[in-house]
Amino acid sequence: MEIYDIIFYLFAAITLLSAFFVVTSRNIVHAAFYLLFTFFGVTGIYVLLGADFVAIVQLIVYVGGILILLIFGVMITNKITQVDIKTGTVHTLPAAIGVGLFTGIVGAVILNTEWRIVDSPMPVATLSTLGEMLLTEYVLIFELLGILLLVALIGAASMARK
Amino acid sequence: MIYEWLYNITGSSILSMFVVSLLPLFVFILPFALLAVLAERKVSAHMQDRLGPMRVGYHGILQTVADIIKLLQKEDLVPAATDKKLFNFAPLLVFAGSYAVFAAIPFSSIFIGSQIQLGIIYIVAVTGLVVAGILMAGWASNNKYSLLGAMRSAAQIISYEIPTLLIILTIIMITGTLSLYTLSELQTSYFWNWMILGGPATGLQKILYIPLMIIGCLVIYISTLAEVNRTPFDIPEAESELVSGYHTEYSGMKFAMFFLAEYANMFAVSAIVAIIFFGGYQSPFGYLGNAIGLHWLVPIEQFFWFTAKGLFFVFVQMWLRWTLPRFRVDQLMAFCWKYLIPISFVILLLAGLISLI
Amino acid sequence: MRDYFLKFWEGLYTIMIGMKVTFRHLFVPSVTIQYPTVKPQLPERERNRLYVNMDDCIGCDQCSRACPVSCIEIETVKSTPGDDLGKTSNGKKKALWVTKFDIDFAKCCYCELCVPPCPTDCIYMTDVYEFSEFERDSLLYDFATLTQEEREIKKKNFKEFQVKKEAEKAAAAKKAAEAKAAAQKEKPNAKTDKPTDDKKGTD
Amino acid sequence: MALKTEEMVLNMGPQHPSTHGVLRLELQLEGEIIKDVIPHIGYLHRCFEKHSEAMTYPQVIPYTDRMDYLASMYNEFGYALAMERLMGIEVPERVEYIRVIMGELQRIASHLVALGTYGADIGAFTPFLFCFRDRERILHLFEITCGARLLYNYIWIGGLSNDLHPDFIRLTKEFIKDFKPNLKELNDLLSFNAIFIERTADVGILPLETAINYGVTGPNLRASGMKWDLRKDDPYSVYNKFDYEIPVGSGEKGKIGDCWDRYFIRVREMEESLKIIEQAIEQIPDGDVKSAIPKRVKPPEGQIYTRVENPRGELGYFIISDGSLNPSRVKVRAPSFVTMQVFPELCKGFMVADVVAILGSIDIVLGEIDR
Repeated sequence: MEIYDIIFYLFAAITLLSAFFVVTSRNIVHAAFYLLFTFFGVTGIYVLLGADFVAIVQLIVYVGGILILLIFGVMITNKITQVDIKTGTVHTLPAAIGVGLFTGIVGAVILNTEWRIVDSPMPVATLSTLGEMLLTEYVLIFELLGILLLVALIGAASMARK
Repeated sequence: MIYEWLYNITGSSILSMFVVSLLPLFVFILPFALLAVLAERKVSAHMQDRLGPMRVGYHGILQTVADIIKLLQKEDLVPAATDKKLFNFAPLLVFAGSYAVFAAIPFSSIFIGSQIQLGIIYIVAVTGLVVAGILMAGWASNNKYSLLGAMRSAAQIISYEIPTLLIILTIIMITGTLSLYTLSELQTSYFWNWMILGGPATGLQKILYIPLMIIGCLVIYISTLAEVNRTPFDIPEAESELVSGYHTEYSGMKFAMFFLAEYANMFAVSAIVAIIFFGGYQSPFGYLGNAIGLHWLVPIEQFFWFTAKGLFFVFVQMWLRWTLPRFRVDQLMAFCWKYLIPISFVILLLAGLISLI
Repeated sequence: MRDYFLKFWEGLYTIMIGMKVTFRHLFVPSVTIQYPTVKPQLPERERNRLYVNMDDCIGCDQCSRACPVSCIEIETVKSTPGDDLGKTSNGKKKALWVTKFDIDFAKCCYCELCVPPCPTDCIYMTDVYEFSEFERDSLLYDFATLTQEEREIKKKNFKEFQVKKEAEKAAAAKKAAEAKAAAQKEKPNAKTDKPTDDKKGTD
Repeated sequence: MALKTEEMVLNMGPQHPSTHGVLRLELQLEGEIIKDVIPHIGYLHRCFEKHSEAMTYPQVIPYTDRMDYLASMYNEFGYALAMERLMGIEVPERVEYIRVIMGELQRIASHLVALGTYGADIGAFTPFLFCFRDRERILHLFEITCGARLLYNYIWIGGLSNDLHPDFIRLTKEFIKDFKPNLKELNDLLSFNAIFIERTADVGILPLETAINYGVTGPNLRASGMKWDLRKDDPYSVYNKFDYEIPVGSGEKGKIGDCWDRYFIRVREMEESLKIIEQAIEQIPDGDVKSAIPKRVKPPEGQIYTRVENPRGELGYFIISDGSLNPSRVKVRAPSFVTMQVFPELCKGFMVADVVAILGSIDIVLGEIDR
């Protein structure tokens, strides 16, 4: 067992456990904070997979941006922490069947696929390749996304001004 | 660097990684915090015609040690109406966030926690953890002042990240690297190679860069100042309005954690400014070790220069703190959005144009 | 646009000026002193803890009456003819034994109103300012020089003297009454002597 | 698109670092915007007025000290003046000069506290200590003269408790010499700092009409643009013998009557006070300061209202005498109390941080509000 394995399992455990708590936690602020650890665990896994840029973007966008916004929203809204999240009617049976089926299918696919294991070295820096690809092969998509974001920004600004 | 060296000695990757990860804490953060707290009090005292702490040790040198012993002895007080889980966890998160920054800071050419390629962006990213910790602390305290402080703090840190990132982007564009180590190596030898004086560029380009870099340096210094909640941007803990913001309810060792994090952050942002604009660990006038042939002396010299630069910027932070009044929360935001962001955009644009020359 | 840059420049400029001021003060010698080890030189008119020079006190109660917070409590006993109380330094003859002279410094407001009325200048303010106590009772200072027994004795003496005097008085009155009665036997008078048993000075 | 928001009630004080004492403010907020402020006062109530009825006239003086504890000299001044008018006492000229010197020194000391704590409220801590350093010199002058630093009991009915200390004139001259550059330094450090101006200009504007309607007096009224100073308009003591000006708010950095005007009017008043002191020191005659002190203060039956220009505004004493040794009624018109009324008006529409700035700028002393 290498140290990387230990760290990988550690991150995986953090991700799974905190995700579990996000779902089960009754207190919505707690759930939001558990989400932080889920994101964090995912970041760790990205790092271990050699996707350092994606990991950092995950950290900046999800932890630094989206999550903070989420917590902000939750906190500012008064009396949200005591909301009873459980709905009135409980559909345990259909849910169990649905989840069971889904798990079965996914499990079967995972087990029955012939995974190709390629022994490639871990990429040292993904950034320059990523940058080059964004500005050559995927430049159209990149530009379109940029315009989309700009439109969203302008929309938000004009809404906030009203 | 250090990691490889330790790995060669011990032969155990786990052990050496463990040691490397704890190294900045014991080699740097704790001694620095001890010194900086004392320095803060002494600097403020002398600026105000006072003497500051004078009792413990010669001229109060051991005052911080005494303070820490006091904080350790204090009862760990958790107010009844708090959200205990989050209340206890928040200081850890804040400290973890500011500690993680040190992983990527090159103290000298051989003393780098991790030679991560995305150094600068990584530092910006992990500060996000600090924001989450502050929000957690503010919310868990169940105190309106704490909550207001936490909100202000989060809003402030997020807004001021934009000009910081834009200036960093400019530097990335010019130098083509995200690694702090490479950035430091680029500005080698003499002070005219520092980024503030145009970096390693030559000719007309260099001359054109200089004004941009000076303004950029100013912008990034101001916005990092805001990110660590120092005066004139200390509205999250503004003691005359919000008592002390998000850590109002904390006492004892948990309060010390916030305090440690604050001082660690102070140094971290100063270090970023030093690395980006002032050559990082590079000496301004060549190395004594190279001159007299003792090459092992160079890393030590580098460490000295790096801490000296960092501490100078920390001193400027203190100096500003004891000189200026604080902004109001809306003015703070207006300052960021109306001044810093447009200016940094213009710098980004101009730097891009100049780099085409 | 011009205003925009002007404002920015003004901000930077005034900040620089402020920084210059604080930087200069880094090298200005400190104005504070290290209090318990270095003590300030107090002026001679300093108004702090009261002191009563009991040798001069004549027990006139002037200071107590001048006090706006009633922190001075004085109790006196008249001297008997045999007692020699001596004289005050400005030549006044003392006539009262001061059996109680309490000043409650927890109440005292250090206004110095008690000092000017004193006819013998025996109460005055000193420059002692460090007399904090852990218990409030310890701030009650008793300046009377007599010991507890002496006080009892003085009180007893006065009482005895009073009784004796009264007896003498009564005897004299009786004599006078008898003489009167003898003089006006034919006309019996309803006049009776009022018993004079109010104990002055002991309340 | 107006979002529906809930109002938040924030309790500020009585234990809050910048309510200048034990004032409790109930802030009704919409976000950080103030909808309304309800000041709750009375935490420092000591029954001064009722208490005075059980005191003899001279015994009231130490109690007046404790009203506005930052301007004790002026409180005594006003009381002594009222009693002298009631009893028809003519005080020696020297006494009047000393009273004016002391009063103006006290004005400077009081303004220094106001400005220093104002800086601290805004977040600049260094000016606070610089101001206190200079105030300390004034307190030392008081201490050598009467023995106390804060609660003097110096100005008595008909005279003074002590004559000036032999060193007083010399030390005062030295103080004035040292204080002028310090005042300039304060201006450099705080008054003209861009951030400070940003925080205070156009904040908490007090229109002249509102000020008059609420009965605001003193620097706060003058900052709103009215040249009203009892030293000139209803002269008492020997104030008419000096040459000085009454500074008026000009709206230099924002609108007339904003926080910056109220702040800066105090800086300028200190300069004027220095002028008065300089002149008074030159002109001071010799004489006995105790000659007119009555042995027994027993005013004739009657009543009097006397007002003086305290550092905070019009300080009035209304005294009813029934001919006995104790006053039948002492009523004080406390400037801070009156100013406090206008405070909620000033705050509406500003932010939480501005409450601190506005409260500091009207310079109230809770000891005087509650009495």
